[in-house]
Amino acid sequence: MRRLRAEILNSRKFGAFQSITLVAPEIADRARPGQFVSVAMPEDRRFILRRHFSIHQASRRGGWAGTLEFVFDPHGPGAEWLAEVKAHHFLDVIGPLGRAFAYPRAPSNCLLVSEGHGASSIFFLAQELRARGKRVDMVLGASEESHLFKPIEAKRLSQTIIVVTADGSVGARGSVMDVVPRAAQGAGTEVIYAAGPRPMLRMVAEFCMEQRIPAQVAVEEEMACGTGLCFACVVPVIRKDGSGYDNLRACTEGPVFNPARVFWDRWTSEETRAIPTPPEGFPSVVSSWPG
Amino acid sequence: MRRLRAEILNSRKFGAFQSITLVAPEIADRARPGQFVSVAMPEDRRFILRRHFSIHQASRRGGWAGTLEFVFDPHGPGAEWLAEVKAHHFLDVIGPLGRAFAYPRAPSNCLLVSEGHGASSIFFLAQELRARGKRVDMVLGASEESHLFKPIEAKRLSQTIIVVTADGSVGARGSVMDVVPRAAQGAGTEVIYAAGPRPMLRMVAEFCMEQRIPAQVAVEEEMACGTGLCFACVVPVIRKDGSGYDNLRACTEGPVFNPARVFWDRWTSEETRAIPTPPEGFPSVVSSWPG
Amino acid sequence: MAGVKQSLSVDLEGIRFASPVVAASGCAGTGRELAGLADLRRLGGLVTRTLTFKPSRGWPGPRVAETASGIVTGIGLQNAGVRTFVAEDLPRLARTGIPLVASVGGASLQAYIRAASILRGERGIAGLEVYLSGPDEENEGLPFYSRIDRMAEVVGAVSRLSTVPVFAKLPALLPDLVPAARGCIRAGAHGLTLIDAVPGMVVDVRRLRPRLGAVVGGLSGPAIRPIALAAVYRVAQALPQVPVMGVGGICTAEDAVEFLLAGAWAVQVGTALMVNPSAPTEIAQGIAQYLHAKGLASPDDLRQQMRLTGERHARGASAS
Amino acid sequence: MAGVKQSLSVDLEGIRFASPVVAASGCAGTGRELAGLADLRRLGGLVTRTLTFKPSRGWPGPRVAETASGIVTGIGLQNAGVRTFVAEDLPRLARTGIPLVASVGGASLQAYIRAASILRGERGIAGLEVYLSGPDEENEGLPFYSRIDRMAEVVGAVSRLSTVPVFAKLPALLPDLVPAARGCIRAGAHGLTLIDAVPGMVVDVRRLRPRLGAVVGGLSGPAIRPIALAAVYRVAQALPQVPVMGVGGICTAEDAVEFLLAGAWAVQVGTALMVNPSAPTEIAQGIAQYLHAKGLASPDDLRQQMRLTGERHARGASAS
Ligand SMILES: Cc1cc2nc3c(=O)[nH]c(=O)nc-3n(C[C@H](O)[C@H](O)[C@H](O)COP(=O)(O)OP(=O)(O)OC[C@H]3O[C@@H](n4cnc5c(N)ncnc54)[C@H](O)[C@@H]3O)c2cc1C
Ligand SMILES: Cc1cc2nc3c(=O)[nH]c(=O)nc-3n(C[C@H](O)[C@H](O)[C@H](O)COP(=O)(O)OP(=O)(O)OC[C@H]3O[C@@H](n4cnc5c(N)ncnc54)[C@H](O)[C@@H]3O)c2cc1C
Ligand SMILES: Cc1cc2nc3c(=O)[nH]c(=O)nc-3n(C[C@H](O)[C@H](O)[C@H](O)COP(=O)(O)O)c2cc1C
Ligand SMILES: Cc1cc2nc3c(=O)[nH]c(=O)nc-3n(C[C@H](O)[C@H](O)[C@H](O)COP(=O)(O)O)c2cc1C
Ligand code: FES
Ligand code: FES
Repeated sequence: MRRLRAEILNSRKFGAFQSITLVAPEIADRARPGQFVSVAMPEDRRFILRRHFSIHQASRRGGWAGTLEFVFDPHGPGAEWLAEVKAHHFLDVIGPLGRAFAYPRAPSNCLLVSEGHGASSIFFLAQELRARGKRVDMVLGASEESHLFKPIEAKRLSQTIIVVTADGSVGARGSVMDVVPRAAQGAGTEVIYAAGPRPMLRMVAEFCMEQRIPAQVAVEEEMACGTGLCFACVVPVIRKDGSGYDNLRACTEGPVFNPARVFWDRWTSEETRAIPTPPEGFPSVVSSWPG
Repeated sequence: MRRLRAEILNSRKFGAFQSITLVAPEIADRARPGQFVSVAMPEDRRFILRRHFSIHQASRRGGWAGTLEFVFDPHGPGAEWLAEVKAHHFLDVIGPLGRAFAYPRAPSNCLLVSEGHGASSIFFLAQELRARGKRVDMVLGASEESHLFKPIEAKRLSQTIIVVTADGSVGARGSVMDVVPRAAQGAGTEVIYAAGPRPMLRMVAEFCMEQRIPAQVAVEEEMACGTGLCFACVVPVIRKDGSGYDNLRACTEGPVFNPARVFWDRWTSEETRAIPTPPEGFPSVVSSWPG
Repeated sequence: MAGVKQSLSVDLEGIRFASPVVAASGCAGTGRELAGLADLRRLGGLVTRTLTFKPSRGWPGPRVAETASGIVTGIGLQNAGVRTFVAEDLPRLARTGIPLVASVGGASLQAYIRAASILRGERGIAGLEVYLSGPDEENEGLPFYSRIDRMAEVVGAVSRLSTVPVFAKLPALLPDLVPAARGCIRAGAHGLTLIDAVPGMVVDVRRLRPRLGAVVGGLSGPAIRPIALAAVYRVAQALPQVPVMGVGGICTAEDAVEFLLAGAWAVQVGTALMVNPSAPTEIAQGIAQYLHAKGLASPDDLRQQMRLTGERHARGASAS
Repeated sequence: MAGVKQSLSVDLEGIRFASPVVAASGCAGTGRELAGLADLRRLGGLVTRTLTFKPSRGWPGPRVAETASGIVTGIGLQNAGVRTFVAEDLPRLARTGIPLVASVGGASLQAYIRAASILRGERGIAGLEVYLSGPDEENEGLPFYSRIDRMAEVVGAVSRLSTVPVFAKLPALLPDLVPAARGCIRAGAHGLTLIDAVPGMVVDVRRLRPRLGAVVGGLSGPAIRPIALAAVYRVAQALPQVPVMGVGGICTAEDAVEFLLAGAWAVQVGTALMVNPSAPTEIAQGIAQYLHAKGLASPDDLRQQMRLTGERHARGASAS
């Protein structure tokens, strides 16, 4: 994990997304698929937290050696600001952060499932898997065409690819889970990797558990530090021995988790309680508790 | 007083200053010397208050009809941001604000004294006085050359001019008060107008009172609304009948005041009291009082 | 969504605001200033600056210092006294036709009673708001809110002699707001205003001195919004039947909706008026659009919404 | 200015910080994380996250929401328990050689005593900080700080069994901090930490629900700086002999100097660490430059400066 002032080599739009390529050798050399970087916001702004983005490309050799690419969807103040920063300006970047996807040891058939910007890390993973001689198939989902992530490049990276959009503007109409079973069967899938919104990850996880297919998912959770200091970004993960669960930091023990061990009921539940259940380890009488 | 989205016609640097010219007919038509405008800051910034600037030029007729110019010294976040805004962008502007300088009825000799950006409104005043057939003489002061306000134009506007800088980098070395008496005598001054830092205004005021020369000064006081809502910008002014004083709003009853009635001891005192004297009208026991 | 007949008006114990967006105390001037910048008649209502029996010149300057997403002000309730207000400002304000809430302050129980008595029965005054952040002569100059019994005494006395609904304005600076809120209601208040500016300070490191003549002033603006929201939420949870006006850092319709969802019956806008004189109108329009999008008829409906989402939601699924 | 021999070190009741800039509780991790980003040894000191006798998983997520110039967090003191801390984290942290202050929390007097007993005499622990914002089982789950007597009981018990200086960490949310501060000192605390995060809330208007799993969390960051500064100033004015660590929104050296001028003996940095891991080092350097510019020898000298400018200054004249 390094922090540096990284020059923007270029910043360009594709579809709804913005792609930024940085000169960041210290990060690029170490970066692996599933890891992410954090970018500082300008000091005079109202929004103060760093923003976090999966690493989409990290070139160790060749003409692009030492460069790093991330891709995002400028929908809020931070990402909108970032999308406006011009080439040759510098960003305060920390990375690579978090645990990467693990590669299967034996040669195996890998199905890579993603939705929206989740595809960013999945493309990086696809490359690395192929470089290791694995078969890669893809299911690529999006809300609509402009949020569909580089379908042409996806074809280049994978044996077979199925595209789905919620509005049917391109590919099949529906959600990725409508096609994952078919894709897995057709490709003789042995390992599944997924990145995208929580409900989608949960459905993929449940499918993998039924089918006993080993899997890894990359999650997103609100982060403050991104470096393990604050415990803001926790995901409830069931212990190996099944004796309850622990809240693990997505930025440090994650963002890649084994979906079979994520405590989905708890993590995806968003009950709004007037008075929430108190932190475990504390009494049930909690009338107020900051911090 | 109007509020409008005004287009920047141009923005340019001179010396340490930045000058912005706006297309703002509704304001320009009403603007008079001593009045000011307020400019809104961008919404995503940490600093939220509008910034206030004296009107330097307001053209009612001719090629520049409907335009308005203000000049400032970009030394803090707000002014620095403003100095970066390019031509043809729009600003949220309110104006003209405050009471203008009053013109002498009889034909008279006017000495205009200013320091630093205080000269901005003084130049506007000089024009209007000359258009009314008054004699204008000037004392123009600054910390050093780059903060000296358009000396060439000043010569054009006035019968005689004396330039002083604190470091002697141009004109005489010293402060404006070193030369005001001489200037006043030489020009047979009947009225004095002044704008600039508080200590300088106070010295000019004391000189005018001794010499019984009628005068007007334009003050600056920290403002929140600039429109009379909040009573943040008050200046202590002694009542006509001498029965005590009132805190008058610089943005509404000012920024131009009769220096003979400003309660200088109170306004320029900055005693730091661990527990300050309570607001008048309230008990002397005040251990804490927000708002 | 069509079909739902929509209205922005709210009723707080008989005070009928045409929109739930009210100008906060001390931030809307005397009615003269905003003219030309904003149409006062489009305000839901207006709370006057705090009026005291005796005139007050307020604190020496400087009276405002800017801070991150907020301002610290030390005005010191400068006002010409309640009598002058009634004679000079009230007629002009009354002409706008919007409900006026008069804020009353004082340094002793007597002072409150005197001020309130002068306002008693004044036509054009729809309600009173009791300012409780001032120093209490009878309690070592500590703020009235530092003792629930003192708050109750003052609020009770004002309520007894008032012919219009009375709102107690509470600070955020209490370990637990609920007992204080209950105390004020039991004493006779009809509703509550939450929150007053939060004590704050800024130091000038160049000049080695406090920026404000008052040394400690009140922090307001977006910086305090989450504090105000938590205060409103807690009181509304405990006293759902009590009308609460939420105030603190509200600049946009979205900010206002946060307060209405948290349990406020109406909102007040202070600091935002300094920056954007037409903020209240824009906020009211935005609330109307939000209600329309959610298919709701009135701001009152929002109060129920957060409690209604008791069941589990899949993350990422939008509620609308 | 040359000639003045300068040192940044400060002594708080025997805890000697090499610089007055300390990492705030809950914001510096376990010592493992910052490695590679910042050199822990360049911190003046480090306050551990609050440790409880029993392990705590903390609040369900989401645990952070951004707000204007601040963040609202609801972590809920997630920690593996004080025993695990001593076994796993303490050795690593101790190796840095900087003074460690262990923050202790609990839901009952017993819980505090148990936690403090385990830390008693542990080498490498230079001081204790008593967290008082948690719920008090024996007082309807209200925070300990809501009753001075309860604070005093807890602080007293911890102080009696501690072999190192004890700091009581107070919230801003008290009508008058001074009696609370006195209460803690009388009970045996050697110093105070001001302030803890301020209760705050953010509502998601799209999803019609609170943004945090905890519903109400703690507001921190630049937004609360003026509130923290006022708290430090008031307590320092009343208790000038008591060492106070100021904390709240400190991001730059100028921010830190404001606190030292207001009366703090040292400062803590929390939220700024999330954004800029080397903030403490940069702040310490900036303080050194400021001291040099003012011709002062030590951070302690700043504490006197504001009182010293009692005489009149002409406005606009710079003090340096
Ligand atoms: C490990 C990780 C990897 C990510 N990778 C990508 C990526 O490759 N491409 C991409 O477009 N986005 C990615 N995100 C989401 C991205 O961080 C947010 O969309 C971004 O911070 C939005 O900032 P904003 O100011 O534009 O939006 P706002 O919604 O205004 O942000 C407000 C706050 O919420 C947080 N936030 C908003 N959305 C998310 C989210 N989905 N997950 C976590 N925190 C969020 C922000 O960080 C910020 O603190 C990733 C998030 C994480 C945690
Ligand atoms: C009636 C009036 C007319 C003015 N005319 C001019 C002008 O023509 N040219 C010019 O350069 N400046 C002028 N000023 C001062 C100008 O408003 C400030 O310099 C400017 O706001 C600085 O903003 P900032 O963010 O760059 O600086 P900062 O120092 O960061 O501002 C912080 C806060 O302090 C306030 N402030 C700072 N300096 C002053 C000051 N001298 N007087 C009042 N408030 C201040 C700002 O408005 C802001 O609220 C005028 C001020 C007033 C009240
Ligand atoms: C300049 C100014 C003056 C104020 N004067 C008063 C007052 O006289 N009485 C009062 O009860 N509140 C007063 N307040 C507090 C506001 O009414 C409001 O409670 C607080 O500012 C928080 O709201 P805001 O963030 O929208 O400003 C004042 C606030 C400001 C900024
Ligand atoms: C993520 C986070 C976790 C915190 N955890 C604790 C804690 O465990 N114990 C404690 O006393 N304070 C805790 N705090 C409060 C900080 O120590 C500090 O008092 C507060 O954040 C204000 O300082 P700041 O604005 O510099 O962050 C926490 C704050 C944050 C942001
Ligand atoms: S975001 Fe701070 S620990 Fe993960
Ligand atoms: S700045 Fe608000 S009244 Fe003058």
